[in-house]
Amino acid sequence: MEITNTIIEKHGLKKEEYESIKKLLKRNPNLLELGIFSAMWNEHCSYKSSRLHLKKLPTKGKQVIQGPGENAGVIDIGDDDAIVFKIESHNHPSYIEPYQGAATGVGGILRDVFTMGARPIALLNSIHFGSPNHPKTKSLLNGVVSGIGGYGNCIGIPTVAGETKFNETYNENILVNAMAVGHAKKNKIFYSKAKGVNKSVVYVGSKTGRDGIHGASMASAEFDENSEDKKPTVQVGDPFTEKLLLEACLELMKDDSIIAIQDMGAAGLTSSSVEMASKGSLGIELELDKVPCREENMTPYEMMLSESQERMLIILEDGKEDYARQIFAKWDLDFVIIGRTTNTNKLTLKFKNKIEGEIPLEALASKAPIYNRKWSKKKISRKKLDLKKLKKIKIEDALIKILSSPNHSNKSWITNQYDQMVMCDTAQKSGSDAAIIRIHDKNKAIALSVDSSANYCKSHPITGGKQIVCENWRNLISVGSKPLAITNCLNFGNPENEEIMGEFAECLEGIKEACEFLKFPVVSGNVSFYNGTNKKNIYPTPVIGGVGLIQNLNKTLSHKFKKEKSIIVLIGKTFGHLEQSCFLKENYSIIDGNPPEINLINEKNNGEMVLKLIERKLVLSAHDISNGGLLIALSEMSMGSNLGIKIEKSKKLRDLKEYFFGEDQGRYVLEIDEKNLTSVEKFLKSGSIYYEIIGKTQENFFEIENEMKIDTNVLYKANNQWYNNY
Amino acid sequence: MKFSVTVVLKKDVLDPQGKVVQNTLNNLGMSDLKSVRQGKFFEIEIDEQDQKKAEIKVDGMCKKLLVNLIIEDYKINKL
Amino acid sequence: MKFSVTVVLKKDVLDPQGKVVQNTLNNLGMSDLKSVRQGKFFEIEIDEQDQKKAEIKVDGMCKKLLVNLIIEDYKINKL
Amino acid sequence: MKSSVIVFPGSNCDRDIAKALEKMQFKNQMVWHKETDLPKSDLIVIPGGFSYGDYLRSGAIAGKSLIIEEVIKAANSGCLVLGICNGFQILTETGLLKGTLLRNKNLKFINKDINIKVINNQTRFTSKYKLNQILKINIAHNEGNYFTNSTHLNELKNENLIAFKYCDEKGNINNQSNPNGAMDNIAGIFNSKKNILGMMPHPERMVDKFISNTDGVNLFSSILH
Ligand SMILES: Nc1ncnc2c1ncn2[C@@H]1O[C@H](COP(=O)(O)OP(=O)(O)O)[C@@H](O)[C@H]1O
Ligand SMILES: [Mg+2]
Repeated sequence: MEITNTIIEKHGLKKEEYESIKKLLKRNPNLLELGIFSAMWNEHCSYKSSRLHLKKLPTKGKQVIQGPGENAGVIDIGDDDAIVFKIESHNHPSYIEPYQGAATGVGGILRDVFTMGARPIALLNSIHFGSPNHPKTKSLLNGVVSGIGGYGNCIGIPTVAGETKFNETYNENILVNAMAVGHAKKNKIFYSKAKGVNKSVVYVGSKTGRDGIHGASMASAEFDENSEDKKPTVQVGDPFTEKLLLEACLELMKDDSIIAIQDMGAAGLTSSSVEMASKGSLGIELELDKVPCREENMTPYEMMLSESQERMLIILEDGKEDYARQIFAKWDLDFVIIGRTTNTNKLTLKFKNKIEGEIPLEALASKAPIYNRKWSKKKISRKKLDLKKLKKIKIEDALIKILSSPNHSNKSWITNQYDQMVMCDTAQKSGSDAAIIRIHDKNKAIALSVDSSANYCKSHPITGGKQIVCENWRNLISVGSKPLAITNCLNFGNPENEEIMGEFAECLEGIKEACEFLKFPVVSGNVSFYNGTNKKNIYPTPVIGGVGLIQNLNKTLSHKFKKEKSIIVLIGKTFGHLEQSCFLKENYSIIDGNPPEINLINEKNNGEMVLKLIERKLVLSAHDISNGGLLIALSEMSMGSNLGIKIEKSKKLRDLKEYFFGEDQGRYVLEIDEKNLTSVEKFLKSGSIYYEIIGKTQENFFEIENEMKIDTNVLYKANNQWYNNY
Repeated sequence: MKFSVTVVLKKDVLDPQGKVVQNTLNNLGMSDLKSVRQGKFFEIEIDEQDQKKAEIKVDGMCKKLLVNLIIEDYKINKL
Repeated sequence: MKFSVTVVLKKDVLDPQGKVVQNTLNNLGMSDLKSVRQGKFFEIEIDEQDQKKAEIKVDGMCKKLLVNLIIEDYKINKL
Repeated sequence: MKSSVIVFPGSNCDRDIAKALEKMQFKNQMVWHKETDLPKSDLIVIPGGFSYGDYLRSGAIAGKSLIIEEVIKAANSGCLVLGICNGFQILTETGLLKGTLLRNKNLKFINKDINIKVINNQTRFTSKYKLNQILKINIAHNEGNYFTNSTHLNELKNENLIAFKYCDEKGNINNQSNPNGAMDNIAGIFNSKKNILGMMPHPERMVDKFISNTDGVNLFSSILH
């Protein structure tokens, strides 16, 4: 078959890229080879637009066992325990078929974690939808939520935290990011680097079908009117088979039969075989006749590019084949030796005793294109918004308005569809600052949270980038954990557009600064570009997934008020920053100005102090202040109990709305038992921490002196209606 | 007027349910079995005497709700 | 030989799925709808040339696995 | 006391129940579904999860497995059998318990802590509870909507074979306190000899104060005594 321009274009390759392929091969590729190049060289697999920027992220630390570059990141949590985690996007498939797209997103990220020898112990997700009024939003929301639940519930891993946001910018391009967290023994981590020549390359798991062919290229292109045509590539998830694959892999991993293991994710058999061999500086030869196929007459092209789910590639030690085969037979899974490692540094594909394709591995991996794309700095407006002319609004009304808005409403309509308790180690579920998952059979735990702030990142990418890292850090601190490391999923528009590339570069700069300062390294992540339709790009939406460590389960906290008459302390300074706030957005539909500034020094000092107080058991409940400001944080501490607060209005309050709804960063609210107040104040003063005592908890009423007094039930009701009426 | 709607997964789409059912039947000793695909079935009764119009209505229901056109095919039959 | 099997809940068994589907369709404005019942559909291919024998085999599959006779009725059709 | 937990492909609460049993001092073994004999046990537990993906009907395929024949034999000879969630569904598929579990009335998976009331505490599974005691227990299922025919429903009532009913915090048994549409708010039932209990709520999730509460403990201690 002649390779025409149309074929090249259909494979998502640029003319220049095709020219380099010919140079690297020193000949024209055949169709199979072209397909393989297209899979390996697309944005999703090659990171060609992002690689130069990602390199700048801090990835080291004494807690880091494995940083970016493997299936998932690995960190040390003491004893012989390690935590393996990563986040990944499944945006385009979820827009096309929300249930299956979201489900296979969860399945994919789970495989990344258990390939490394970890038993998955928690799932998280960050999902972004268009405006609730957009005709597609409701069914997308329903589909995505049941898809996430459908997969996680069936395989039996608790879905414990996440975030759900609505914003017009996602009308035509929703975001579905899934994060998986696993637990492994430190000395039993499995990697994807092949070692040794003439070792068996084994295919395990489900059979290969025609599904998802070119899924990775789809993830690397914008949507247009013709995206509907791409529908046949939809993959169906099979969580039952994944459960079997998980158990079989973990069983085989008890012994040391495995040299290297790699899941077949994006670009399936192609990327898994290429990655394993190229990391090991070896070659690999596959006999495609042996690939277990679901359909008749599948071609080598289809086999190499299929993205059928629930499959793995394993390189086995000599003589372990029968032992391994028995394990997979026990779990009713396919197990076939489909090839061998070689010393040729080539990917060699045989079919019916003929070599159908042969490509030097470096052409697919190290010599894949890298682009230093043009980017432009964001123009930041220096003008302050004039808020004086805004129509007056009562504090109480503004509060209720925010609490009952889609973005702030209680998410239990969603989280009740997820099994949060299976595995019996969930000490704190979603709905709190961070989920807490106990390390099985131990008294220690990890805290988990995912965060993003698209509006902040759009208006000021550097600050936005810093802010999401800091917010994640605060969430982990608030439950009493020491933040250890993060994973990140970078959802952006078209990188060929200078402005978008600028948003990417600057957000990353912000993430980098914050991570460096807080010693909060990045150990894994994923980049999703081309989120947009017909030149309308989404707001930059990096998502941070963080992990913290809790040494002693006795010392964790929730954010709910615990008793009446305790003292409420506000940590951190309130300047009253209202630009880009929920207050302006929900009450005046103003989304404008700059986000609040991040002061990393305060952030660090305040956080470390709060953690110290929690560890000394001086705090009854703690909550970080984020979107919506102080009053929202206080309501969240109150809702669901009959405990409210009485805030004493201090004379210092210039402007109530700025004080109560300003989104200044680095702040926390602490509930302190009266008897501990002196020691708490002593600590705060010794650390030069700015704080204010703002009031006391009380029964039944949520009150600001001389301003508002409402029943705590009113807050609860306002917060719990939206989803149920949607 | 009564109709039946049968909904099946498109040909190349993975059918995890059918696969498990097939394996189980094989294990139960039904060796002649070649393949099983599982789908959905609806029995729909509507208040419309004109068969053409009724069919159009049922078709609308399929497209709007009953069938996921991205992965499924369907057939309508008058009962 | 290919057969279809349709499985529906017995008349006196509550059909939560059918009910929800019906409500949803009504809410979507399909007012003529009188009733919806949801069931399952199987497409079964077996290696047996004799239709009688084949049907007996398929019937066996239904009784042994595919159908819960306590709450479901079924029908076999040759395709 | 000796217990056996049956593990099917797709079971996912097997480890949780094993842990709870061990905590309560049972001598527990895991039994793989392909095994053909069952170790001698006083209690057999069929755990929650999605056996075979629940792809046909929940519990249907597990109900046809080899080991189930042994479970039926043991049950008929008086051994205690506890089916939780998917285990309950499997027991109805085998006929050891009558009735069936349909889709939740809202057609959604439901995971939350709900309240149930102890309806019969004169059994080997519930003797440590007080009659009408209200427990807070976690549920997690797609198909928990118990359904049975009217003859059997009468039998359940007349012979006091209902173990638990869904209720609210105050003990009211009504539509509002029914999470999944189950007939008569039924959350768990016994067979007529009361040596088999099937229930949708997960008592094994309620044995550890760090994780939830300890309302499930008395179920296991009832069995022990
Ligand atoms: N934003 C990021 N930050 C840090 N590391 C990243 C980022 N994006 C991707 N990586 C790393 O690059 C490697 C390749 O990622 P990816 O192609 O998504 O993995 P997979 O093949 O498992 O899907 C992974 O080790 C991943 O952790
Ligand atoms: Mg991977």
